[in-house]
Amino acid sequence: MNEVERTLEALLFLSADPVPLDALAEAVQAPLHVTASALESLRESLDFERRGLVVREVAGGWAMSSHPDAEEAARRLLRKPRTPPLTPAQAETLAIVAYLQPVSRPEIARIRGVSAESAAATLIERGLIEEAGRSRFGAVLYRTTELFLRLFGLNEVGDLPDVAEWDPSPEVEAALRDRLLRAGEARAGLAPATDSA
Amino acid sequence: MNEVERTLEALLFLSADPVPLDALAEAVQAPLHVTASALESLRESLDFERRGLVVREVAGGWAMSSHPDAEEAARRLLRKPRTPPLTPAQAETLAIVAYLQPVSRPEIARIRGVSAESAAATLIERGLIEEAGRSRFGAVLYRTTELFLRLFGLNEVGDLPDVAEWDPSPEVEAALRDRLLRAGEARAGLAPATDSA
Amino acid sequence: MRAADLELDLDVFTGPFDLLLTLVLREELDLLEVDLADVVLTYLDHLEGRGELDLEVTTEFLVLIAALLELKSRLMLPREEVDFDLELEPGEAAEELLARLLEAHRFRGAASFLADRLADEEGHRFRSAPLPPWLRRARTDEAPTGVYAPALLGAALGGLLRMPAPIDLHHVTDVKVTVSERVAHLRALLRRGSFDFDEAVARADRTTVAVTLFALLELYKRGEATWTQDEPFAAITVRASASAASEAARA
Repeated sequence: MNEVERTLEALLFLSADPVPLDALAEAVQAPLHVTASALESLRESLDFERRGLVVREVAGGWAMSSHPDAEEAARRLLRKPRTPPLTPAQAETLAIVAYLQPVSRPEIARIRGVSAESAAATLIERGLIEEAGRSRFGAVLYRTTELFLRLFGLNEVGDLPDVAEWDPSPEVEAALRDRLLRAGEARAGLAPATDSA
Repeated sequence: MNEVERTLEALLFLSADPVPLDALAEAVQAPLHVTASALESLRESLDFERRGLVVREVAGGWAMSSHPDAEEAARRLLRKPRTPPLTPAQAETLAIVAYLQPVSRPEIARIRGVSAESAAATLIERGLIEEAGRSRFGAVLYRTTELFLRLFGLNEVGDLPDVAEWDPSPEVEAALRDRLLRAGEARAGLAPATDSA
Repeated sequence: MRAADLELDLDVFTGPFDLLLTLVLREELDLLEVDLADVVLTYLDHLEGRGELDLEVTTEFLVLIAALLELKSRLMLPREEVDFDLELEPGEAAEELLARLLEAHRFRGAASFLADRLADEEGHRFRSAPLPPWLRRARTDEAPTGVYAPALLGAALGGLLRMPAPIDLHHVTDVKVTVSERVAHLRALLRRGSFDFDEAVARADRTTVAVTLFALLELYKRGEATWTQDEPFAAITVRASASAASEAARA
């Protein structure tokens, strides 16, 4: 495979959308006709060698995609929820949403003592939590999803385990939400860390 | 190229993240050892045919990327500047997290002698480090991410060179210690040692 | 500009700040002779000249200058002091400084390795394209059930309910002497018109000496006292200031 072809292969691999011929020619610094014939021979060689990738000219330019023959395997690999172990930040964020839902993002951040932005984004992306309207102050509220229940093997949110089992100071009498907020503020150094309740 | 290899090529093309061997084997419905050797021969054929793509084992899985030779053209096409290089503060913070993980922010600040707050925030934003639970004092701990491994071409954190590699030589260290101690003692001897005040 | 590059022009040294640090650590320059206030003034001039504040560099400067001040103050302390066990001996201080220098050295090396490695690896670009539509959304009914244990959530919440331990202050000594006590003590002595500062702190411990000094400064601020000292380390004579004295006379 010559220099222009391999560079074009790399460029098409990196581009999410079809790339116009002239943009490719400019990037590989070759004349248009050289670029066009290199693309053609790249397309043929992928086909001839029965590779897993396909290069095609579509509306708007050239694009690379996976070969249709690999569709079944791709479905097996990708079309199931990704369930890597939850990071501590994700577990904390998800626990707050699960037990206090609906709960706003600022409230989650107050309880955790650090921002929950990226953890919440990942949980949304994986379909474990979703937006549930806005609080009266305009903050986005979150709740857990059907997928959450399924992945945790629960019938309903009420089946979540009783926190008492993990409660470090069960003698304290106050609503879960208040106690979480108080501990969060103490961690953030906003309040004296004494057990005032 | 055989059926398993071309399917694997298609799967790696589709996957944004490195895919563990067992997930690939399950998707192509082939035994682990068949999958492993197909990946190996895919890797070799891409290399041998001087193609624009590279298949490697990084971050605990297999991943496809563009060939570094195409970097210049990629930069022209994508008009994306290089990923910004690490500032010295970010590099130091990242090094401390990479070697001592999980490590808390106060600990990082102690080693660097300066606050690590903004460097850590940038590294989190760039996805290179993430939270890893809390210390017993409630401080957030950090660790490196899979993206870190991927961007640095490492299969696991254990692949990093021994940090002792950058220790000053024992002679330099001994000389430094000796001078520091003598400086301290000499000064102490010279200082007015009266206790009448 | 890094703080280390700050150009200095002092009585005993001319050159960049980091060279000063090196020379001090190698004992080729006597830290006791270095006027650290001049270093700070040079830096302030530099900041003024720039007109903007680079927090990273300023922090670096503060750390360096604080380390030097700490070292210098330790060097000035009499070594025989035994009743003052809060602080490290100069030797221990140097050991601690050395340990920090070595650790920082190690991680600076690792940092430059990582920065180079990132630059080398940059040519390997990964694809960041969304999945084709037919693969994009997993259906809930295809999801495996019970992948995660609900206990994970309970445990996470339990961790968040834990109050952090109160900060341990037992290593901080109790303040046994207050500025107002020492102010009263000095005022009593001032009634004689003047006194020697050594007299005011005779047999006092170091903390009391320091607090007495604060009290003296307070009296100066209020215009009640002033002092003279003929040469460094000579006796300090404290006397009621003129205005205070005249007021006392009127009273």
